[in-house]
Amino acid sequence: MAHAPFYIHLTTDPLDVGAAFAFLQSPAAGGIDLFVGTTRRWTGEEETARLVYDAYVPMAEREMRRLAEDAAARWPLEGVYLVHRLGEVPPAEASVIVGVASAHRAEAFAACRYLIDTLKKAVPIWKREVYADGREEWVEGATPVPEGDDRRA
Amino acid sequence: MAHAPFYIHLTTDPLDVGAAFAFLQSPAAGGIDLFVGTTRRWTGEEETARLVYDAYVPMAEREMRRLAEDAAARWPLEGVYLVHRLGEVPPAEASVIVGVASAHRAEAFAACRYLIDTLKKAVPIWKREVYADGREEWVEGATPVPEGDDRRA
Amino acid sequence: MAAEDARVTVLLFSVLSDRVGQRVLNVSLPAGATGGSLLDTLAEEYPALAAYRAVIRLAVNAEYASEDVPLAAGDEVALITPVSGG
Amino acid sequence: MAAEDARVTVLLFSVLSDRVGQRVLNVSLPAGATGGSLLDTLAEEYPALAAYRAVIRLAVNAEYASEDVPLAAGDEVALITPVSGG
Repeated sequence: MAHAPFYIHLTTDPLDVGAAFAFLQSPAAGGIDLFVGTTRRWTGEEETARLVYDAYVPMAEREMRRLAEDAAARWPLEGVYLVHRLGEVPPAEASVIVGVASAHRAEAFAACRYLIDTLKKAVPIWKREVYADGREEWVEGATPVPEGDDRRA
Repeated sequence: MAHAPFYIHLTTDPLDVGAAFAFLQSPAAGGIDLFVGTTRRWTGEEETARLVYDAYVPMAEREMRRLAEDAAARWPLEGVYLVHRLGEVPPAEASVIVGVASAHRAEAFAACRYLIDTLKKAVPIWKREVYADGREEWVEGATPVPEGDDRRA
Repeated sequence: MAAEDARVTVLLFSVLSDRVGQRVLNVSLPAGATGGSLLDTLAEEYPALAAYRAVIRLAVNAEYASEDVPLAAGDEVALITPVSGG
Repeated sequence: MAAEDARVTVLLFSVLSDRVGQRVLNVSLPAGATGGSLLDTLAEEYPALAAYRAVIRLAVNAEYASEDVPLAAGDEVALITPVSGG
């Protein structure tokens, strides 16, 4: 492979979906699936002004790398791109990009879905909702499941 | 919605994944799934020099629009982006981008998978493999299933 | 050409256009012609098409159609072999 | 500080750092301390933490750990409330 198969990063900068695709491009890949989580303005009647993300950065990066390794052990992957934004993320902007390259699309879809689902359960990142009326609250999340436990399940 | 919800296009130009994401960004979306089909150099021991795509362009665009409408009727979507490249596509370059925005990720993944699977069965586009040794052949594809038949199934 | 004849445009793609060496055929049909009778006529004239007859689906004016579809003057009939986009 | 005491660094994030008003606590532990006994100590000192005790998972030196994990001087202990990334 021309470049390293994993790209794992946390950043306060805006995310770049084109760069994610460029990283995953490979002559061994036939299908690349990119999931991008974005800040949604409305949840029912609640208006979100922005999300603000906090993380335990070195552990989050380590857990993200472990997720990538785990996905690559489960499916034949040609590359994994996992980037999460920290700090403020306004509506319509990306908070997370999960990208997977594989020879065939079924594996790309399955691994991508697995990675975003597991990232939301296992990686020490937290979001705070800041509402348009000024209220703020930390989102009640998932009790963290170490990815290692998942593997034994 | 700030822009039209569907973008349907056939082009001989290289595809732009960043532009696909930008089109799909919306304050109503929480999850965007982008599937990108790329030319794979190796299939077993066969080396592909490039793929060459032919299409019945006006019908292909009409069928792609119908697929987008069908997906939007099945899932609550905030946008659909369907672009297929025609002519020569070298290894690692994108031949198709299927992008879907939805409030939640489950719907984005499901609709994206449905769209690429159905596009491959129903849309009058054909690929020719040009091998590194100079042989060429049209890929034996799926007997086209009109999307309307799918709907009744 | 008899007054009842109808001229239709037949579009070929992919392997069919390669085998026949053309992408467009102009065909004159008798009154009452259908998609199926057009395919029969073409299979006689172009043996290369006969081999694909079983897997060809018809589209008339850019919509999939069954072989019993009646054809009218000016129709654009596409011969769709198994597709392989993506 | 007794010779047996061990100093560990406790990291707080998200709702815990908001409630306590700090992101880092330096805590001195007696010999034989575990993750669980550290949580007990902290819950007494910081009532805001007590309310979350049931949902906190521990990480020691950036790896998830159970409450019976023994702690040593210099360990970095993170208190992980239910995560909500993505």
